[in-house]
Amino acid sequence: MAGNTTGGGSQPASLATHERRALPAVFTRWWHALRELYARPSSALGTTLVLVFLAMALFGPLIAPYSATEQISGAARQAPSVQHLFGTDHLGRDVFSRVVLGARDILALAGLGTLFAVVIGTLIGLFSAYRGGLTDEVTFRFFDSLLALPALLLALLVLGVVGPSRNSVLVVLVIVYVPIVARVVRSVVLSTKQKGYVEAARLQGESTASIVRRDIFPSVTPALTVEAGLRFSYAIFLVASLGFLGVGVQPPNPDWGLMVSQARPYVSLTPWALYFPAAAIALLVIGVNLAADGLKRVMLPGREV
Amino acid sequence: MSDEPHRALEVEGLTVTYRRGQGSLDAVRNVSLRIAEGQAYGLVGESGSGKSTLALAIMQYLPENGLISGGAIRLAGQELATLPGEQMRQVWREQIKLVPQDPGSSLNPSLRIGDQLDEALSDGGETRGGVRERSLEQLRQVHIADPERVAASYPHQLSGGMQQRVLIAMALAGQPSLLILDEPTTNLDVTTEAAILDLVCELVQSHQTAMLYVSHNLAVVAAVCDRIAVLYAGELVEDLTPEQLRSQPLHPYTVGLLDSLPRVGQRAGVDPLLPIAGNMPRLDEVPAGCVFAPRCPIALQLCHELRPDLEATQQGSLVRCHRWREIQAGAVDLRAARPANVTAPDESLSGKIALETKDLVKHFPVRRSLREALRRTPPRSVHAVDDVSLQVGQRRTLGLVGESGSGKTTTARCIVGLVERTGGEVSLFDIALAPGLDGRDAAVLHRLQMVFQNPEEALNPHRTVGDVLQRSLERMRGLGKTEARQQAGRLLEAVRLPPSYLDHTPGQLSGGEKQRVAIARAFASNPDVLILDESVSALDVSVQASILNLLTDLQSEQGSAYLFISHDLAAVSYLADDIAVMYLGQVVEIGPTEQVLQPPFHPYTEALLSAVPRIDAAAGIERILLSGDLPSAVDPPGGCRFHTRCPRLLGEICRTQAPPWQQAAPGHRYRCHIAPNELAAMQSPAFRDHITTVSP
Amino acid sequence: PPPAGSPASEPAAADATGAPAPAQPAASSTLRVAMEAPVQLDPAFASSDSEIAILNAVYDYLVDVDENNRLQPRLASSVVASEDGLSYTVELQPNATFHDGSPVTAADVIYTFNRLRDPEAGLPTADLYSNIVDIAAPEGSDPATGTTVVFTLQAPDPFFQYNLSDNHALIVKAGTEDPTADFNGSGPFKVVNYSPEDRMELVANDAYFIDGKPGVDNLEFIFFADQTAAVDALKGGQVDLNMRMATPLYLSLQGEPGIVTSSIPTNGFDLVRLRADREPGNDPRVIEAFKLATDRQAIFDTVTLGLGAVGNDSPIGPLYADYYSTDAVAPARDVAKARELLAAAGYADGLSLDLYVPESGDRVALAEVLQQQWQEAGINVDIKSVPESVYYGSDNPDQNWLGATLGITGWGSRPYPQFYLDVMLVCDAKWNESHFCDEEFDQLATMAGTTLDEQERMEAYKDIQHILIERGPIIVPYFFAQLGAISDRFENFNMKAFAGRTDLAAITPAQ
Amino acid sequence: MSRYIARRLLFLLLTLLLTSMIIFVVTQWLPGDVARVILGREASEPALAALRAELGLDQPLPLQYVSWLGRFLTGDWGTSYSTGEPVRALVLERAGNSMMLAGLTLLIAVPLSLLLGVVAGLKADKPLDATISIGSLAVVGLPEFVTGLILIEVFAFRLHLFPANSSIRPGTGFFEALPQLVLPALTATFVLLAYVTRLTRAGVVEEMRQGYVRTATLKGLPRRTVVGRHVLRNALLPTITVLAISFGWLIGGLIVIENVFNYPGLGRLMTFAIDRRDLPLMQAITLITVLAFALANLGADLLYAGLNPRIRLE
Ligand SMILES: Nc1ncnc2c1ncn2[C@@H]1O[C@H](COP(=O)(O)OP(=O)(O)OP(=O)(O)O)[C@@H](O)[C@H]1O
Ligand SMILES: Nc1ncnc2c1ncn2[C@@H]1O[C@H](COP(=O)(O)OP(=O)(O)OP(=O)(O)O)[C@@H](O)[C@H]1O
Ligand SMILES: [Mg+2]
Ligand SMILES: [Mg+2]
Repeated sequence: MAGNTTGGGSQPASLATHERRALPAVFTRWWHALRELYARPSSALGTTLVLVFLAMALFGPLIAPYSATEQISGAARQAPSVQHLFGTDHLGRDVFSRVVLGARDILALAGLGTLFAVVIGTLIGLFSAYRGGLTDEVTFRFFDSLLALPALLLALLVLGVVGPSRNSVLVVLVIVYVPIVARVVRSVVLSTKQKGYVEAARLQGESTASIVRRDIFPSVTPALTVEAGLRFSYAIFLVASLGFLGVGVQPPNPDWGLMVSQARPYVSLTPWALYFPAAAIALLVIGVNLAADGLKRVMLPGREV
Repeated sequence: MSDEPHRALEVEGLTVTYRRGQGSLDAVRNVSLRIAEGQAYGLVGESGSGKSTLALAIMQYLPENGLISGGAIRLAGQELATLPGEQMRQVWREQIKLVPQDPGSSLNPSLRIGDQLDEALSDGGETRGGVRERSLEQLRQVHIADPERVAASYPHQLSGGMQQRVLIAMALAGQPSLLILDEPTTNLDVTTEAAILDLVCELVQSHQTAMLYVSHNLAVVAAVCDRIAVLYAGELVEDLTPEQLRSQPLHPYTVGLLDSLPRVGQRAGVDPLLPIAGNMPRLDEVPAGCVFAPRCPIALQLCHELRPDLEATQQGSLVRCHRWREIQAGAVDLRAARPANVTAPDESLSGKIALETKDLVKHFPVRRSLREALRRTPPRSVHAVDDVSLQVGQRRTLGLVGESGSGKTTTARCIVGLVERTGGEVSLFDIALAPGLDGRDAAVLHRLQMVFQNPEEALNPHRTVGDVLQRSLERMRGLGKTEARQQAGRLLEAVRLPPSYLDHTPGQLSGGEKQRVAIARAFASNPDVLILDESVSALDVSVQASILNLLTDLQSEQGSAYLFISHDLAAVSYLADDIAVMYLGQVVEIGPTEQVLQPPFHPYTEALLSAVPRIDAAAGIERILLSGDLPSAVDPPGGCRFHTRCPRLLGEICRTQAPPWQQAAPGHRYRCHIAPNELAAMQSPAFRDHITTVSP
Repeated sequence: PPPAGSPASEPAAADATGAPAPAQPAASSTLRVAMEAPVQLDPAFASSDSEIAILNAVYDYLVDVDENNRLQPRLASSVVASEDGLSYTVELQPNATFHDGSPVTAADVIYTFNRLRDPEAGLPTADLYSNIVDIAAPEGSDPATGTTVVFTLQAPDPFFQYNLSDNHALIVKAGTEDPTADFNGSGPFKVVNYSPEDRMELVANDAYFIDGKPGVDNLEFIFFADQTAAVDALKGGQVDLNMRMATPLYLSLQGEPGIVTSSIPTNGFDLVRLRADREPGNDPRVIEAFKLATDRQAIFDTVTLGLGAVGNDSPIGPLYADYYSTDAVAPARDVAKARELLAAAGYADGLSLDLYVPESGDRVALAEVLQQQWQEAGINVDIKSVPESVYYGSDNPDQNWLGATLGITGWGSRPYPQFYLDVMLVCDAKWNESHFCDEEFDQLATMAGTTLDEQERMEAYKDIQHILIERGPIIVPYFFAQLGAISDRFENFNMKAFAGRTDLAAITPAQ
Repeated sequence: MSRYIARRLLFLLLTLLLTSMIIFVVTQWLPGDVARVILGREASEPALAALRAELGLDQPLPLQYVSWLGRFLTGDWGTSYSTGEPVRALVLERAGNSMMLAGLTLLIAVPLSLLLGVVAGLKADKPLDATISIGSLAVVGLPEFVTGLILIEVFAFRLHLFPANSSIRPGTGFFEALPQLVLPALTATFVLLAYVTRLTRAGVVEEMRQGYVRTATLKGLPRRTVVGRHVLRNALLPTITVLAISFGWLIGGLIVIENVFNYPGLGRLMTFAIDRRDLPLMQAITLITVLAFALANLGADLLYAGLNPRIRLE
């Protein structure tokens, strides 16, 4: 270290230290963020819930005593017991296993949908808003029109067109959320565009791509992270609602919304098959919301909305 | 007790602590103050020294994480900390009032001014009409010409100056026994600031109210107050009268603040500013000895080890310094101890014109409403810049001054191409420049750079200083990565920052440091012309001074020409060889600095000049107050654009005819109907005397 | 004569349109029936239970079929077949009138059936009635006033009377262009108000020609999109009658105070069918493997919860007592053998297919159970559950019911089995969704459909069952029961296998 | 202000036009043969072709759009494929019903969530705040179909307070329908509650930090005046916009809720239309919904502008 500061040292060495320092820096950032999240009871609760569900998604097969689709013969419609913590459903599937294994599904689906929407929305928002002009105007008019359609309605229409499947749900999430994400990004870009350092870069003849990537994008990330968290929680809800309406993920997937919807006619026979997945949805939504709130505090300090 | 004047406020050993994360910091430590009835007390110090904290502690209104952890605050003998809520409200209602720093956010945006005032005045027993009558009276008292209109307005419809007046009117409502003003003029134009200062002085005299006036500008405080307390890093370091401040300040920090303040006519090459080196310590790791020791030019070993006490001098001032006696005796020269490596500008190279604008025009179209469009009302536009012709000689500095909204920034942005001009020409060493950035090639771009006003936005917060500089060097000088990195170190050195800063992110830098990096970045391409738009205005006086000096140094090292933009005539005159004064989109006066600062001046220049706050209570300079606000640039007044506010209005001719250019001296012109000799006769000769006294 | 206890006066009608049900005076009774919203109310096009239920209340069939599939007179007081089986003489009820007061005559019957069989009009019944050569009033009688109609057939049809009772064969007034314009039927109830997708309100037809019917003064159909909501409404007392519901909902109503449940066996079934004309179904070993991989009893237990009957891969169910063969039994489940067969057919590594399922009834649950059972034999299916409108209406030939390789189709109960063979299993059957084509089968089916010898027909049907069990590309895992529940404030509720044909006019308030 | 309104109206029209285009194209893309749906699975091919021609389904899409839009604007919303009835009367009647439900929902949800939001905002980071925010999230986290189920079980079957079912007769007035509206409205309230509460809370917290609150407090005003007169006025402004947005949520929520309670509103009609590929009905419902949503947004914007002098006096 000391050698490095005097006389500049050899370049590769200094680059290497740079790298080495950068890696833990990321970790410490996350560690720091996590600690801040745990500084408050509500966001601590939210983060814990999210982490629990995340663990379920990752280690589900290790936790779940049965597979999600196994119809245990002779064990249909059993009330919760030691064998079947959450009971079994009308076909004799273990509800606990299905709830646990369903976590991966919903997290992956809502997560991927959010991710795609965020990536696409960010790209559109960044370039369109930075360039400005007519294309920007037209793009966002179009997005406004999409936003004028209530999300669930739009989702139903789109799913009607592309047919129900896991991929369709992804498509729907993207279509429904890209305009929203793009709008958020755009608003940040429009304010960042005016900043001195962006103008300085322009004065130095930087290319648009480089300015967008190096100067504008980093300012978008906090708002984007927060928005992504928010979108994620809505995505969970939307996926569940679509599952319930039977136009989303297909049976026999342990999709929570689908489970609730399938258990509904059986509510007087197997209430547990309905209430446990419903509770899982609620807890995850609560968790993501509270965690997103906390994330907002960490990422956008001093801003409440 | 009996022979002392009655105390309005006593602060005894006050310590204020902020909780921050796990730890805590003492933002104010063991501060004692006594303000007598009718006394105006000034509180100065750099940003972060704890001024607002002290003010809010006195108000018993600290942020949630703040806590008075020691000492006592007594208002007219009554301890405030122990007052129950209801009584404290009574005290707020009747006895102490605060005029906050930011007038914009201190008024409720969705309530009419009148209603907000009524609220402060009403005590419940009166009719609405009666209260409103008193509100209007209150507005008149702060020289608001049209109180009915203002009372019916919403805050956003008023200018900053007017908002500040409203807040002052509000504060004066209950005839308070103590008035605290926290930087009431910091964000205002010089002309507005001057008017507010006059108002405050007048009110204090007529009301016999005790006042605590907080500012970071010694000149302002000296102009208003009977006594001045200097705060540094949460500690009171000196407590003295304005006379003592002028004649013999004893604390090195006070002296540093004084020497950082440019006076009108002071020139960089001749009489450089002597800024305080270094930064204020972080309050959570205050040094063990004298808090100022790390930055003190005359600090001894003792100073680093032992905290000095606040001692009283024979003259009745208080000072916290181990060496005050030596300073008083003249045994140490505070100024000599500091290096002032300012080199005189090299006049020989001047001659060639580096940057020239001819009849530069920029009009921003105003959007027409649907109705207007249908009625075919001709489109209107903001006349932001009208026929501005400027020349900046090689290696020379042209200063551009004017009130907010006069078009300075727009001029600069047109020149660099961030805004496309509506008309006129811009050329760089005889190369005609395209209006927009896209039309200019890289070589030209690199020869013309700009440093922006707001240091907070000058640097990408997500990149290290090294990244920023390296990128510019790679881009503009075509250097390789390794070479760029080395050069980046050199650039930092050039702006007097240690090379370790290469790894810092902007978040770790102070405002002044950020601005230095921004300057370094602009210098990465060795520009021929550098435009500085209010680049020092947002900074503390001491930081401002050091950047001004840096700019002078860099100019002599690199030979760039500067277009230096500021609303502060003192700063401009310090740096500029020539000055152009702008009013409402037009240049109204232009010429060499010495000439422009001497009568005859354009009446507007005269007003600007008189508004500059001065330490030395301006021997005989009468303040020229401009009435009203800057008119709208959408429909600029006909004839002379200044006629609506001109103190030397001739009459009809000013309203109808555009004034001609008058030649005051060779190279010195102004736009006015009044001939040079007549004008000179009207103007205070004190100006000339004053200016000549400072420039040898 | 009007039904007892119900004065033939205006107020009853006015009442039905106005105040909500609970506010009705005790003297007037209203039966509120929960139903899926109808799409078509033109008798010629109607097909769903709710459509038929409504139309059956407004119009009349010539002959009706009772709960036990026996023919009953309705608008026809008698139907007499000629010796050669080529002509049928129908005598109408003399005092039957349409709601507009005009009498029901031979002309109306002729008009109705001519409309139904007109090949130009493209109605679904055109095929059914293609055997009819002529419909006319007997020589010398004026159809406009007479009440006798003669149907002349090309070939003998042992089931012709059942055909007369086809769901679409509701008698409309001669010359009616759009039957939905004023619902001018001759049936037990008159339409007072129709609010599409929401409800239909009817009042008793006081001039109805059957004594003692209808049993209630007002009839109201309330449409539900959601079966659970309908059952909740029944529990909560907002409707009185609910038919055709999912099995678990039915079970949840059992033991509910104030509600009488009823369940009757039907010949309706869910048909799991694999296309036999393309891979993999064109290999008989694959078909056999599917059959061997399926455990029908387990499906019956979990999906229909033991209501109805276990199926045997043939549409001829136990309900057709004499036609049903008790010794034709689908082979027991044998996963190992199924695997072997698949391997022999070249699917040693398993077989992957999409299974198209309309999301109604218990079909999705059936698909899930099948998926699990088949998986053990190496048949992996992806369930594609789609709305019925897509399953039956999709223009993508690989996804609709006639084109998909593997699908589940619901088939309603019919009074006689020949129908299934003719429309779905013979080579050129219109809805041969499994694309089954078997010479021996076709011969047997044609013979059974035309012979007048009952014994011969019974034999043919038994052979057909053996063929289908052995090589038919279809699995019939169960015959579902028809499930209904009614508030105990009513009685005389006799549900029929096809719920829509239930005689609502027979229901009376409980004593 | 008038200029502001004019501009907003122009944008509204533009948005509606674009949205109508999207709706039209998307609905046309829906799989499923309309003719087949109308005539049933037993219909013959010539009959189907004839019907397609009659419905104009064999024409190019842009032409169909233009003629559809033209007819729509002149009040001819077409005839429902599935019921054969004119669409307009049907849709308007159901829209009226949905409005009643939405109205009652807003009547319950707005004051309740504002109250909760303000209380939470004033007690920010205190236990009460956490209770409110977690509690309101818990009810929003439960899908409508579950809350609906629970409410029916409790209020209809256990307590016998309200009917389990909301199939009101056509033409039932608001007060007459009230008992049947309560449960669905409560369910819908839960959809909105958390959202509005949280944003109101955020608004209050944000405004409490503003300089003018200090000014007002230091005038010696009692806290309730500071909050009531100064803070709420500004804090509730953004809530207006939020309410308009949540109106969109409400519409989405109603699709599910109306089915669960069998309430004859637009949402139930929409599922009916989607199930039956009833394009004219779908298009009309969607457009009417979008119009309502857009008008709500416009109304909110205007109200916002009207209450916010910064925009009003622009
Ligand atoms: N709420 C707070 N929590 C923690 N630290 C604070 C808080 N407010 C101020 N400080 C810190 O206390 C110190 C003094 O701040 P204060 O605002 O009183 O300074 P000031 O002299 O008024 O500065 P300025 O000229 O910038 O207004 C600073 O270091 C600041 O960072
Ligand atoms: N993009 C723009 N569109 C419309 N009007 C503008 C625009 N930029 C500036 N103006 C107007 O042009 C006039 C001159 O503004 P400019 O920013 O150049 O003044 P300035 O002297 O730099 O003021 P300040 O001291 O406040 O920075 C003002 O009236 C301003 O409102
Ligand atoms: Mg301050
Ligand atoms: Mg400017």
